[in-house]
Amino acid sequence: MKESTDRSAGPVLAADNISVRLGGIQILQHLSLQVERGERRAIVGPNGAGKTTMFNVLTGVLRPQEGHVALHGRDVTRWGVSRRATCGMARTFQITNLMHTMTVEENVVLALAASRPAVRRDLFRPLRSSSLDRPAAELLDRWGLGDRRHLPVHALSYGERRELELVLAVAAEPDVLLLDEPAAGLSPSETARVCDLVERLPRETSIVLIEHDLDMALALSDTVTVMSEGSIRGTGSADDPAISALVEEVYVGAVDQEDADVAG
Amino acid sequence: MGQLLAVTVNGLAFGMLLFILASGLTLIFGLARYVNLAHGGVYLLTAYLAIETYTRTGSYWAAAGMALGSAAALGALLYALFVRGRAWLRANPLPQVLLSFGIIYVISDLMQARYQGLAQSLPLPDLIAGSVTVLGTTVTEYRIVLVAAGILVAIFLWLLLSRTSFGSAVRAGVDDHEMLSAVGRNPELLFAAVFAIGFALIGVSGLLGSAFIGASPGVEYTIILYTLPIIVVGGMGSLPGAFFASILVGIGDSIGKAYFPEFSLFLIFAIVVLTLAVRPEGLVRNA
Amino acid sequence: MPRRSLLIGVVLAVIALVLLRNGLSPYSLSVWSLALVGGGLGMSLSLLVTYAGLPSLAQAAFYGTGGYAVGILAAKHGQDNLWIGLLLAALVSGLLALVLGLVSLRTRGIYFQIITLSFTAMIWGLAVKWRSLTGGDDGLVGIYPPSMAPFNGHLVTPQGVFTFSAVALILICLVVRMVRNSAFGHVLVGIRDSESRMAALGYRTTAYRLGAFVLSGMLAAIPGALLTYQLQFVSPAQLNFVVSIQALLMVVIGAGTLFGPALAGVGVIWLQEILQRHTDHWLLVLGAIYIAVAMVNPPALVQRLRTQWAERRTAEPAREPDLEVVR
Amino acid sequence: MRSRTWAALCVSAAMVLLAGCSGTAGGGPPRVDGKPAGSEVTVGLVAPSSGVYGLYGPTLGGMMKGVFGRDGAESGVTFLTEDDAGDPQTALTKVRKLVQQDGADVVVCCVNGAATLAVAPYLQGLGIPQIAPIPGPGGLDKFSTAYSVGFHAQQLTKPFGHYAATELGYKNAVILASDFVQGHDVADGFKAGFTAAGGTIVKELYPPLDTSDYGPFLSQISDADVVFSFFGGADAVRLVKQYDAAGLKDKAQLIGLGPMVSRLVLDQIGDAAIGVQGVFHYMESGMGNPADEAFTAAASAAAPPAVTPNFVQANAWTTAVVIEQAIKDSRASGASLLKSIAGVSVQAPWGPFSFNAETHYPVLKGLLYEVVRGPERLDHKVLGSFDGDQ
Repeated sequence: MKESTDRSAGPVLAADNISVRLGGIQILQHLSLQVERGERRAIVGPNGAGKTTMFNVLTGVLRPQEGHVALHGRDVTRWGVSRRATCGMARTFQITNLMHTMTVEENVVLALAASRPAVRRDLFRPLRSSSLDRPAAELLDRWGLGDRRHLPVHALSYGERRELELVLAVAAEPDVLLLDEPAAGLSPSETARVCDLVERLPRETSIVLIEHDLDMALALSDTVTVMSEGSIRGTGSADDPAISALVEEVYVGAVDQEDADVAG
Repeated sequence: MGQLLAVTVNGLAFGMLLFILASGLTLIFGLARYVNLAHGGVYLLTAYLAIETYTRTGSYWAAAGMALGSAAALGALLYALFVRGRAWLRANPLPQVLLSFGIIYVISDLMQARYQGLAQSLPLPDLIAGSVTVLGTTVTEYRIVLVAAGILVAIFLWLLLSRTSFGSAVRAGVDDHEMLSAVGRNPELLFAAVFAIGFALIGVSGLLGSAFIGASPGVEYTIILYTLPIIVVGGMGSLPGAFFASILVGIGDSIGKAYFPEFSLFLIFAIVVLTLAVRPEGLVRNA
Repeated sequence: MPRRSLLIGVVLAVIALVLLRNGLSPYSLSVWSLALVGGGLGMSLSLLVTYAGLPSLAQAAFYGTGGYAVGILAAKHGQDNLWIGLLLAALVSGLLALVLGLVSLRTRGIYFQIITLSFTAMIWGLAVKWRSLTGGDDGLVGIYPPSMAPFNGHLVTPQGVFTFSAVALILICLVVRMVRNSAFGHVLVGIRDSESRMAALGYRTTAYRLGAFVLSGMLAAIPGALLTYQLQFVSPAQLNFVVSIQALLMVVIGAGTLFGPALAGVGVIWLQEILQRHTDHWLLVLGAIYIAVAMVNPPALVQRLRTQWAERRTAEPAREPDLEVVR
Repeated sequence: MRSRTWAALCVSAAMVLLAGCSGTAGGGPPRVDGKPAGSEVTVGLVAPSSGVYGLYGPTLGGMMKGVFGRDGAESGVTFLTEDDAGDPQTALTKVRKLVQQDGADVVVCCVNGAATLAVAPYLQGLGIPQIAPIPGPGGLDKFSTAYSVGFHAQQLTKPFGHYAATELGYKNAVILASDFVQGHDVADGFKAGFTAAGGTIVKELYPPLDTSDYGPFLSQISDADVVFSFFGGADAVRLVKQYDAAGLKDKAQLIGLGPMVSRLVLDQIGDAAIGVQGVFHYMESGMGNPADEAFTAAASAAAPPAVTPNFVQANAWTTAVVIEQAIKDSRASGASLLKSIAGVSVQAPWGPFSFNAETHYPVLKGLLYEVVRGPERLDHKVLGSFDGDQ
């Protein structure tokens, strides 16, 4: 089962004094961020604000030059992606990233098997007869993909693939789910469907999402962190006027600032 | 001390010959993500042709023209016949290896038919046939020619890539393969030119090598053995990497042979493993 | 590969085996035995290339090491039991695969391929240099037909060698099928399709690829050992990196199907034999075949057929899927 | 659980099949004595006509076909050739084809030492005589059916070591040989003879096969009056040229075993070879005896002029003559072909030829010669001769 981690009251995911320098450019300067249990956090900011880099530090793809990342209070800075996943962290990818030659059901079975070492290391028993067929079918039915079960992934529509991404991420019942621009490249109706899916995630799962689409970000999250030029400018609840002013200043302000230069 | 200097210069000369060979490979890989393992076969072809042209015409220039011309033509032909229009071949290791070895087998068979497996080597002009003593050690003049040739090719490539518009298009292509057409250049022509130049560089090494390593059946595989470490150590598609790696492998091999011949083959591969452990993508990473 | 058609397949194979065994002359039986061993080499590599997505060119190193393991045991230590020989060959090659895998699996794609090719050349160099152990480039003589201990007699008659090689190939095919269908196999294919997603799910992907590399190395040792017993001789030629390229040809002709590489392996060995009989320029024709196979790229062809076939099977026409190539 | 039972079923089926394939014959080499030469005799040659040794197949095949095909040759002899590409596995397959499908009575094989040793146990099992045509590996005496027209290195290099220390008066020698089994055979033989006769070995250098740059080795040659070496083909061309270019010719006399300065490579080495000495059983510039003249006439018809006549052709010619004579003797006396081969005695281009009964190698004399500038091309001049070991 998952590595034993205490479910104490502390923040589920905490990043402390994170600094990242890539190719000589200082991308993140001393960022700190706490996500409580069940909290829905959105990280917004214009292009180049460092959102994706921060996302990669949290998920373990990138190791920061300074600072620490903690999961349930345990320092996981040096842990790789797979080890963090066994400790209750899950993520989706901006560009759909699925096992395209396998069927939808096989993808989900693999996701479920990830948290059951006995199954996934079994060299002799065929996967099909393992005990995971029923839970996989239930999960797919719950998320509306039940009828596409036996289709290979490459036969799914783009929207359906985005949904499968989400299903794979929640298969292991993670404590914290990181969403990488879930609405990227979706039509309004598909975006609505994904929002609805995120809404239906269990309440105790904390969510951190980075998103360009402000409306979607604000709709899905209860607290918002505004980033620009590699640092956090402020954090607050979605409907707090100070935050919306800050958001406007960071997004729109950037435009005025250029006009100012031109005029000046 | 003198002996160490001689061993180093010998190694440097051999390294430079390997660099000229590897530079052709690196150029093609950089742009087209195509590993041309058939370079051993192309070396054999151009070495034999150079020797035959020289024995027929008696002029080194004709031999050079034949070596570079045939190699460039083969490169352009290979691109036109097998690589053009096949996007799936790009950076796809399986078919590339089969294609390369298919070409090697074809060339080996033709060379066996034409030269009956006789070992041949290009006689040196008297000017650079002897040896000269420098700082108390005897070094054959031809080795100095090789070192000079290697440096000349390095400078030529550096100028070509950094100073000419053709060079900028190539570098643009290396970074972003799709962006090429945005630069307004016809990518087909550019690729064909790069293949031709890459193969012509292998032709140069065939010409220079024919007086040093010579041409004999089996050399096409030995050449691959020596250039693999350079590709790995130097990093794929990076010319500076290939240059330093060639020096490292050339001198390493030479010192290995001089002081512990039993393990010389292992010294080269030990260098490979070391670089791998430290920097999996090779010494100078910019491709 | 549904169970029923597999059973029929195996039964047909056994019938064909019995017919060939009695019908053929000793000479063609010996070529068949070499071809069956070639099929085993192809199958062992297909586990890596088709299912784990690792374009390895180190198969000759394990194939040759298997041969040398039984050769040295027989010639230098008089150990001539077949089963112990095969077991030790698999263990030695497995160990070598572990070492090579630990170093080379840090890289991907073309890099990984070049590095595995370099290692094969290094192992070949070791066999040529270490004359006291391997007999150097003249190879090892004095390897007599092995005894089959629990069963009486020795593996010496052409019919016996042919039958054993055929059974060995069938067993290797079944092992590969079992691994492919097992949970471990599915994880491997998952990692081949998308390593970053499988890591995000919690799988230690490099460990799985190392497992596949070691397993494939052990599988390659069996045909390698059988070849040495058939020839009663082993030499560095069995470690030459050209054998790795030949194994890759078998896998690519096998086009990603389950038993394709076994059939392709038998075909390639017979092809070389027939070509040599009819023309002096057999190498030229072989080279042309390598080029043709590279251009046709059977795995992608079969992949496209499968997707079209899958589309016709499903009611709703899905969007045009992007062409997927075995990486 | 069905898969477990299914797997068990499959393994048991395999076991049943396995039981069917264990042969009765015990291990170890069964001893069979061959049969006499009948009215029809088939001679099979297995040699490489592609790959690293690609030069040898056509040369051997051409010469032997010439001997068996000439008018006045022994009747009823069919001659077949197979290409083994220098690979032991292919050589064994080709030998099996020749013996089982074409009914070969004598097999001439092979060029690559590994292939010669690979086919020996198989041919011994069937009692079919095997003749190795060119100088090759030692250890053929272990096989009752294997004989070699080509000497094995130590037969010449050991006595020459003694000859060099005594007759030629060399004191300090450097050994420089390709790092493969035959190279070490050559070196060990010379070292044994030379040290026994009071000479000292200053240094032993073993560059790997296919070394392209001998600089690192040549730069280690110092305070020695003779360098004894063994290289073949492209290695020989590179070594001699780089030895000359490094100006070592006046420092230490370079002496190589035959193939290093043979006609095959002499033309390619060019003037760099002048002054280099060779030790061999045959001098390619003519030995002045009737057999040599007959051979030279036959050879010039069969190969490119620049490399004719050469030792490979001489050995091929002798192999064919040995087989033909053995067939004549066997047909006359009724003894087995194997015994006739063992006891054959003919005139080879280098003098009288016969096998030594225990060692299965030829009885021969060693020649020392020097490369000189001849009238139209480079030639060999005899300096001295000595008795070869048995």
